[in-house]
Amino acid sequence: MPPADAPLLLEVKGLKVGYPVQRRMVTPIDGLDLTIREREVVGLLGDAGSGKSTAALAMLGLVRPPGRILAGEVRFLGQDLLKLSPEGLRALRGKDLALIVQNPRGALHPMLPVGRQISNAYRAHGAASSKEGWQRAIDLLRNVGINDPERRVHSYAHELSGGMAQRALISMALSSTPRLLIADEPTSGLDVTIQAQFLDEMAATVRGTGSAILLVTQDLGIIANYCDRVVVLHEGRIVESAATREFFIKPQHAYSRQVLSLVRAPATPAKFAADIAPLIEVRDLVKHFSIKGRDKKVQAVDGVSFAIRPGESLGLVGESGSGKTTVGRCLLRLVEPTSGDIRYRGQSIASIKPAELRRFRSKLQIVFQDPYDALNPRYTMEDVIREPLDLHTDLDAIGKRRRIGELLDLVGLDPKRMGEKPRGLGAGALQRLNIARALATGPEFIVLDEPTSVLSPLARVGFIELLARLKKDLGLAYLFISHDLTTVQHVCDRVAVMYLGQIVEVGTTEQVFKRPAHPYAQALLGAHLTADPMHRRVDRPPVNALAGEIPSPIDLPPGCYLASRCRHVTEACRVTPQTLAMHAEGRPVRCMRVLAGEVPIGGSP
Amino acid sequence: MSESLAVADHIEPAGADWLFRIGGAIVALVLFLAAFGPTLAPYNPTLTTPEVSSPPPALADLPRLILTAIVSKNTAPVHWFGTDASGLDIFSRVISAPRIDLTIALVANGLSLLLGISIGLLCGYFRNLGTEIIMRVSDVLQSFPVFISAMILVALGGRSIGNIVIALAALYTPIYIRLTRAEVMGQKVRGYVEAARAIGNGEAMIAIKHVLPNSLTPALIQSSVTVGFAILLTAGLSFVGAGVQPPTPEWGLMISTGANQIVLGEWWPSVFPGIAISITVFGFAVLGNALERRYAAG
Amino acid sequence: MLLRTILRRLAVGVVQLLGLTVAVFFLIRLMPADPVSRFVGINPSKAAYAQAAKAIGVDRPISTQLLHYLGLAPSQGKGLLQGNLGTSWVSNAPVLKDIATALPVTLELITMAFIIALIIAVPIGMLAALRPGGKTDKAVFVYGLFAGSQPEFWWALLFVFVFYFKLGIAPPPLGLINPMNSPPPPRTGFYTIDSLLAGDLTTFFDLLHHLMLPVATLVFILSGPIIKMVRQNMEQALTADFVLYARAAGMPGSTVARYALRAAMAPSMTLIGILYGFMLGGAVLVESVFSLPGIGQYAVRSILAFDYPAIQGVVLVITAISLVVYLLLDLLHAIIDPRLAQE
Amino acid sequence: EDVPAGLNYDGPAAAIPTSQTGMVNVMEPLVYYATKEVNSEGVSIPDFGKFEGRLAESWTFDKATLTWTFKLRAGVKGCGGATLTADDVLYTFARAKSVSGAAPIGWFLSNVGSIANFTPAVFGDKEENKKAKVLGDEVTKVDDLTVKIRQAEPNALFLPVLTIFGLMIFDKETMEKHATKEDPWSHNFVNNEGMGSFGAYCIERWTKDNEFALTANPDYYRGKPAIDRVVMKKVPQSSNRVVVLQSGQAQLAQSLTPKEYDSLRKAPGVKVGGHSGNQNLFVHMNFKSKPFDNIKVRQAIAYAIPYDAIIANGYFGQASAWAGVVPSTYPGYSAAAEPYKTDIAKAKALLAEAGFPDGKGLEAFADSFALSYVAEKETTVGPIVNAIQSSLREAGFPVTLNPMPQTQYGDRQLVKKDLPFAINEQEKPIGVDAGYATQLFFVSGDKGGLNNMINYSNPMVDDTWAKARVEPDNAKRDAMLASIQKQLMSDVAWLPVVEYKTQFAWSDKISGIGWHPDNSIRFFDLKGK
Ligand SMILES: Nc1ncnc2c1ncn2[C@@H]1O[C@H](COP(=O)(O)OP(=O)(O)OP(=O)(O)O)[C@@H](O)[C@H]1O
Ligand SMILES: Nc1ncnc2c1ncn2[C@@H]1O[C@H](COP(=O)(O)OP(=O)(O)OP(=O)(O)O)[C@@H](O)[C@H]1O
Ligand SMILES: [Mg+2]
Ligand SMILES: [Mg+2]
Repeated sequence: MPPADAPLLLEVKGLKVGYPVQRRMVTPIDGLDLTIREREVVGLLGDAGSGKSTAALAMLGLVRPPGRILAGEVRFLGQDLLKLSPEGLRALRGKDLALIVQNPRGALHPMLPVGRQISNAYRAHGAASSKEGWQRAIDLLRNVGINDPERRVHSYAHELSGGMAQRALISMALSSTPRLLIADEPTSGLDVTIQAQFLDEMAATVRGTGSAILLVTQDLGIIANYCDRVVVLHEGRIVESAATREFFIKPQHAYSRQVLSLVRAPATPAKFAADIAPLIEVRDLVKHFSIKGRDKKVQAVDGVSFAIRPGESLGLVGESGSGKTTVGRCLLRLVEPTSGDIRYRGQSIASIKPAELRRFRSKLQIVFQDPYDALNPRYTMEDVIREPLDLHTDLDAIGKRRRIGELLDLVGLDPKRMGEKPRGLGAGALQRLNIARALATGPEFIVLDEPTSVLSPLARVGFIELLARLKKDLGLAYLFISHDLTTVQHVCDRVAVMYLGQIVEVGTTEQVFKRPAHPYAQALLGAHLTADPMHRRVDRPPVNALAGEIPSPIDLPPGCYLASRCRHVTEACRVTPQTLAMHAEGRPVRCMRVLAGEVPIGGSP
Repeated sequence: MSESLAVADHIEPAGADWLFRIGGAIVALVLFLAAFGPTLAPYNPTLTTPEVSSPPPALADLPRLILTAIVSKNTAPVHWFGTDASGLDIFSRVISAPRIDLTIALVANGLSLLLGISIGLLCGYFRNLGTEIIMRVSDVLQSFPVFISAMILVALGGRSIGNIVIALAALYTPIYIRLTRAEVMGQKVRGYVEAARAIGNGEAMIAIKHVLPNSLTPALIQSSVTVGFAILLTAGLSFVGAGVQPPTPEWGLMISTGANQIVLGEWWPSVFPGIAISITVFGFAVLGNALERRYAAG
Repeated sequence: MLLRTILRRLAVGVVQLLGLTVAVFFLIRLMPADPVSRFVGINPSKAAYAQAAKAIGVDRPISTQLLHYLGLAPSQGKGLLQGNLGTSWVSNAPVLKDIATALPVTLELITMAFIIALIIAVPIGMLAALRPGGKTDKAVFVYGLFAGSQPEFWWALLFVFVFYFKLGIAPPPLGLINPMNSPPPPRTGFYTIDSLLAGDLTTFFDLLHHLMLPVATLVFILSGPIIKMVRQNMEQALTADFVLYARAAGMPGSTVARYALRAAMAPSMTLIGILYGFMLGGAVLVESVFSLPGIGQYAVRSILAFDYPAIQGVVLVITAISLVVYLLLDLLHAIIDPRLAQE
Repeated sequence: EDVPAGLNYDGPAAAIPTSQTGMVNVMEPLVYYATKEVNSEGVSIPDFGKFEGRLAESWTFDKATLTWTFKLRAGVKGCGGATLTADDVLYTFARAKSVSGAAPIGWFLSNVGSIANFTPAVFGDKEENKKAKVLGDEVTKVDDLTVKIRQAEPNALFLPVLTIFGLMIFDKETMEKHATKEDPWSHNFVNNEGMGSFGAYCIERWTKDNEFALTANPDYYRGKPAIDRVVMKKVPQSSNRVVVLQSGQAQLAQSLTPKEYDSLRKAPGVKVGGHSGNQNLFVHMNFKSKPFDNIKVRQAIAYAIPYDAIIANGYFGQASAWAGVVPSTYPGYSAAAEPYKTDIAKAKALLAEAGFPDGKGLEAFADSFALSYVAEKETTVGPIVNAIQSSLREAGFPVTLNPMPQTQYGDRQLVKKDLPFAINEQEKPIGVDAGYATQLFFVSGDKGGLNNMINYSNPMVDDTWAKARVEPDNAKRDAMLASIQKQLMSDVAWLPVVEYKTQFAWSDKISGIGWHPDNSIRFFDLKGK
């Protein structure tokens, strides 16, 4: 952390940015003041849509068209960017002031090789030949940890994974050693493992060059682990600015307090008697997708078994593409499993006939990731809830109406608004509506497929509380799919970790979070950014990190699926298929070395 | 993703869109004429008057003529747009034409919309060999040169309004199939479809109740543009002699009949109907565009 | 990969064309028109009628005719598969030869119109996109909508009335050259090229003079959709993240413009291809007003005369050219936009 | 369009005016009409009563054997360099009888002229048909310059048919040079390249359906033509033809609309003239279509036609009322005593008598009242049909207009003969004789009424014509023809409307325009100034 009297780098005063909408100006940024000192890492926290990106761009004197900067000044190294000539501004941008954005693939030109784009950025600030630029691009890509940069410079944006694209962007941003790097949610949309890798690399690189960072984010974990200071953006202005630790200990603004509430009150998991008959039992579930035009198959789910007791919530975590959603959809037979047995209260779901299956679905429900997408845009709230009632109950019109009112009330929506369409509602409200629909037929079990991932931090807090309440009041059981580990920690009684279609470890939430056994679980949880500013990740060397990216589920390795990325790999691992077996601690783990006690359990904080 | 949907809420409402209003006004006027044009026409649009090839009144005379027309009921009505070589009153024909042009355009469009949407839904929602074949056939149909195909159908099938309607419908159906199918394919992987399935709807039910209403927009937007182009095509067919029968009051036919007199300096028989087409089709294009911008976001 | 795509598209195209041929073949024969009457000439007797029906071969069963046309009945001579499109019943010349003389006229006309329309419309569209919602943008937008929805034949007539009849600047609407002059010696079939090859500048300028109004009409009509499309694509490109980012990275204005242009042009290719294909048959009305002996006119005359082989030939050739143009532009698109090459 | 250019002697295009223009300028007949006069508009008119020798220097007719003997002109040279002999004439008739072309025009004319053995037996593929196609002793060569032609019966049409393009003489030598085994009669040559003939002009260039250029035949037996080179070009759309003529790009234009001729009359440097020779307009009502079988209905229509408006607005005065069913210039024409006049009241009265007061009951015959006309002639006929429609509606007829393509019109009119109601302005009998017209149009179908498109059948007409056809005495023949025409008029077989002038427009730099029954200009007659 830089000294408090370090020279000022950036000073924003009374910034006001507007977008013309219907001949009116909406001003998401209205009177923003902000300072950043040299070498400082400042976190800009704010809810979705609060204007974080707008503010970040404005600090380079840019606005997304058709917006305009209406007032204020942005002093960078003493000169007001907004008064600078276009050429003067251009000379600063990309040289002293660099930017990384939320959607890295969108920021890369889709029709130019990344190498050419990096080279262009480099050559924009100094006379270099095209050949030098190209060479430099290769070096830069190597520096940000991209394997085989000679080949990668020829790739196009769509050929890169999100993580790689983000790295390419940062290599561009760092091509000229900027004084200030503005990173606008650089990791949203990336897996936790990749996110941690990326942030670590970014922090390390910037430390080496002595730049300051403005890190825009909605994620408290990121703030806690990487930032020196936090500024909170709310309703167009900075409402709070504090050193990170103070912020977590004593938030000032109401918004800050609300977002922090989740971190401050960990949930207490329920206890279950071991002999209760399971509500749902899955055995050796396999799902293969065939690929059009090729004879290979995607092995999305590869022998998954688990059980959920009534009233219990099981978390299913794992990197993107590990097959979590597919498991959830198989449970409701929204996709037909390739093989395996799924039992609901002992009755096999796999064998029910279609007509009966439809009725059966009133018992099992699902809530999807994107609440907006999951609602027919033409239906009002009332229509949405009425549909399952029409299908599964004999209520008369009045009865239905009453029930709709009750359900809305139950999920914390105002029944008076039942005539509204989804368009006008926020994501949090929509997700509540989705829950209400799922509850309409009185199910005992709900699959929640990343229900919080698109919610803003504030909405997320409320939604998690709702889930907990419903579970308690209605005795619901959940299969809670997520890669947001903080949320899982709060909602779930037990957690299953998935990797490439297989469950690698199952245990109580406490077990898995405190003492992850499987190397993959260790890495995953090691990458989890706990919102705890006392144990900052930047202050200690990361352990258990995974190398590389998740292999394709089409060409799976013959032995352990993790072999290519695991720190503990042996020759035997590469050839021996792994099985899920009971570990000495009383939970199943899929790793022969862990089972043999060769790899220590835990290893993460 | 969903929070930024707030942007979609800023789409301008119809009333505020000046283009929408212009387009709407033009289309409303044309619809009005389609309903009442022949009734309002001072002369029977298909019967000759004794005056042949008489030019429209000079601009300077207009005020006086308008006054006379209002004051005295007994004098013969003025030929506001002049008469053509047969002595037909051009004004009466121009305002009677929407009934023909619009009927052709609307019926053809309605037919193809109905067919196109049904087939599109079928082919988009249920993908199998049968529907694939339907798509290939529709591909072939769509690669036909439009105007020439229409000519073949009308010239060889006989010049009648019915045949024009069939020709246009045949040409436009594949467009709607394609649009609807693409939209259905996009919609059927949307979450709400899965959700509808999850709460126990049957496939046919989902297709009709959920997917169909949400897949109509592209076809409906297109249809406004298509109605305009159907009018153009009808007129074009008449122009080359493969359209409606004379002396049907139809704009293209009037232009075509008048075209011969242009080198003799008689511009009015073809200029007035031309202006009418020009404005009408523009109106539909504008309306279509406004609708597109209104609904493109959702 | 690319080659495979091309081959697959070509194969599909050939199948489509065959399907089309068969469809058109039956379609026109199912129509209630009677081509023989056109063929008999004056004072036909029943016998003479039968004679004529035999001469053009429509007395045979349809399936036999189809096999003959396709060239699957070797005893009957060459057919489609051997590259013979039959003989026109009206001109008595091979349809392929007729089309070979008519097609260059249309291609010349629409190519010239396309080039000019692009030269005019692309900068205008871009200019409009630079200031979305500005006065220029609104004007250009309305113009684009207007020009794209006009009866071209009527505008052609108006042009003739104004520029020929009233002002006398343009030549009379009588084809490509002064009707009493002879065309340049045919080498390529394209009059402009042939006249230049022959070093005949008088004819060349006469040609340009005659092409003035028809090309202007088409440019007017074409500029509508092109402007609309360029404007829209450019506006989209300019608000794209990568353009914003290029600016944030401090790239010079010229580079930023190149980024936007490249992104805007790629999707425009497809539409230009579709427009070009459409114009092949769609130029017929303009050809008709200016008496240009192009493929459209040939189609009209064949259709009105029930000249079946000619009708089939025209449909086949126009569709084939359209398919090739689509393919070429898709390829170009794929070269510019690597995302497509992947699919 | 209505004016494709071509020379396809054997093809369908032979029916097209410009093809005929090509043929009559490059080919030469055996005999032709003498010139009668030059009319006030500067157009020369043939004398239908007087024949003069062309390729034939003189001829005689033997009544007993019905044999004509033609003495051919010596030293006549064709474009190919060949000299005319009797073999050329034999070749011409043999070719006609072979009916090998697509349109058997030569055979048809010979048949109409009653040349022996030119019977319908030529059609068909049976052995006897094949024999019938070979030229026999009906046309024989006496010596190199003498030919005999025998008729099967006396028929006054013999000389008239010889003047028609379909029996003009080929140059056998040139023709046979282009013959092949599959195509012994050189149809390919004639249809696509040129012509072996002895006419005033030779083909220089010919782009089918577009234009042809002719150069004067220096060896032409009547002397080298005054104009060395003639280019005839198809200019679609009559208004464009006006333009080329006015701009001086062309010196002669034809097939303009009456309105255009009228406007050109005032134009500087342009002359317009013509002759009311054989073109006319009539209403066609099919006897097989109800209610046209009702004579009262036919008469009612006759009284409802706006004759004067048609002459004024349709023809700009260049037409006159027609009181017969045969061109009034033709030998044997007889005018009706009481031609029809516009009289709506009378029309209504007749309609009521027919059982349709105020047109009530006619709705049932909507199809019959679709007034057909040739769509391609819209510009010319449009104003006329519109006037007729309006006037007939006033009288109570539910008339609608029904333009149809030339082809379809021709098919329904002449082949299917099922056109109920039509306006016809294209039936000019090319054979210059009232009897020819009767034979063609009014004799019952089964008695040889080839173009009896209204399905008219009256035993009186059939019988009288059968007698008149072979009547050698001209006076008697004329009397019989007159009685036929009287009958036709009272039956309203055709409803004659007007005879209109065949017009041409030409630059004042040329003169010598002549009218001929085929309405084709003979370029040989033209003189430059
Ligand atoms: N082009 C635009 N036109 C109109 N309004 C816009 C536009 N872009 C953004 N806005 C509005 O400005 C506000 C701020 O947007 P901005 O993208 O800066 O927020 P954010 O905090 O970065 O959101 P997110 O968490 O989604 O990244 C939002 O309410 C948004 O609706
Ligand atoms: N319908 C399908 N057809 C083909 N492959 C599929 C299909 N659905 C899923 N897959 C593949 O199966 C694998 C598992 O997908 P799934 O969506 O279940 O993963 P996930 O763990 O839910 O990922 P995320 O965290 O991104 O939601 C992925 O590789 C995916 O590409
Ligand atoms: Mg943002
Ligand atoms: Mg998922």
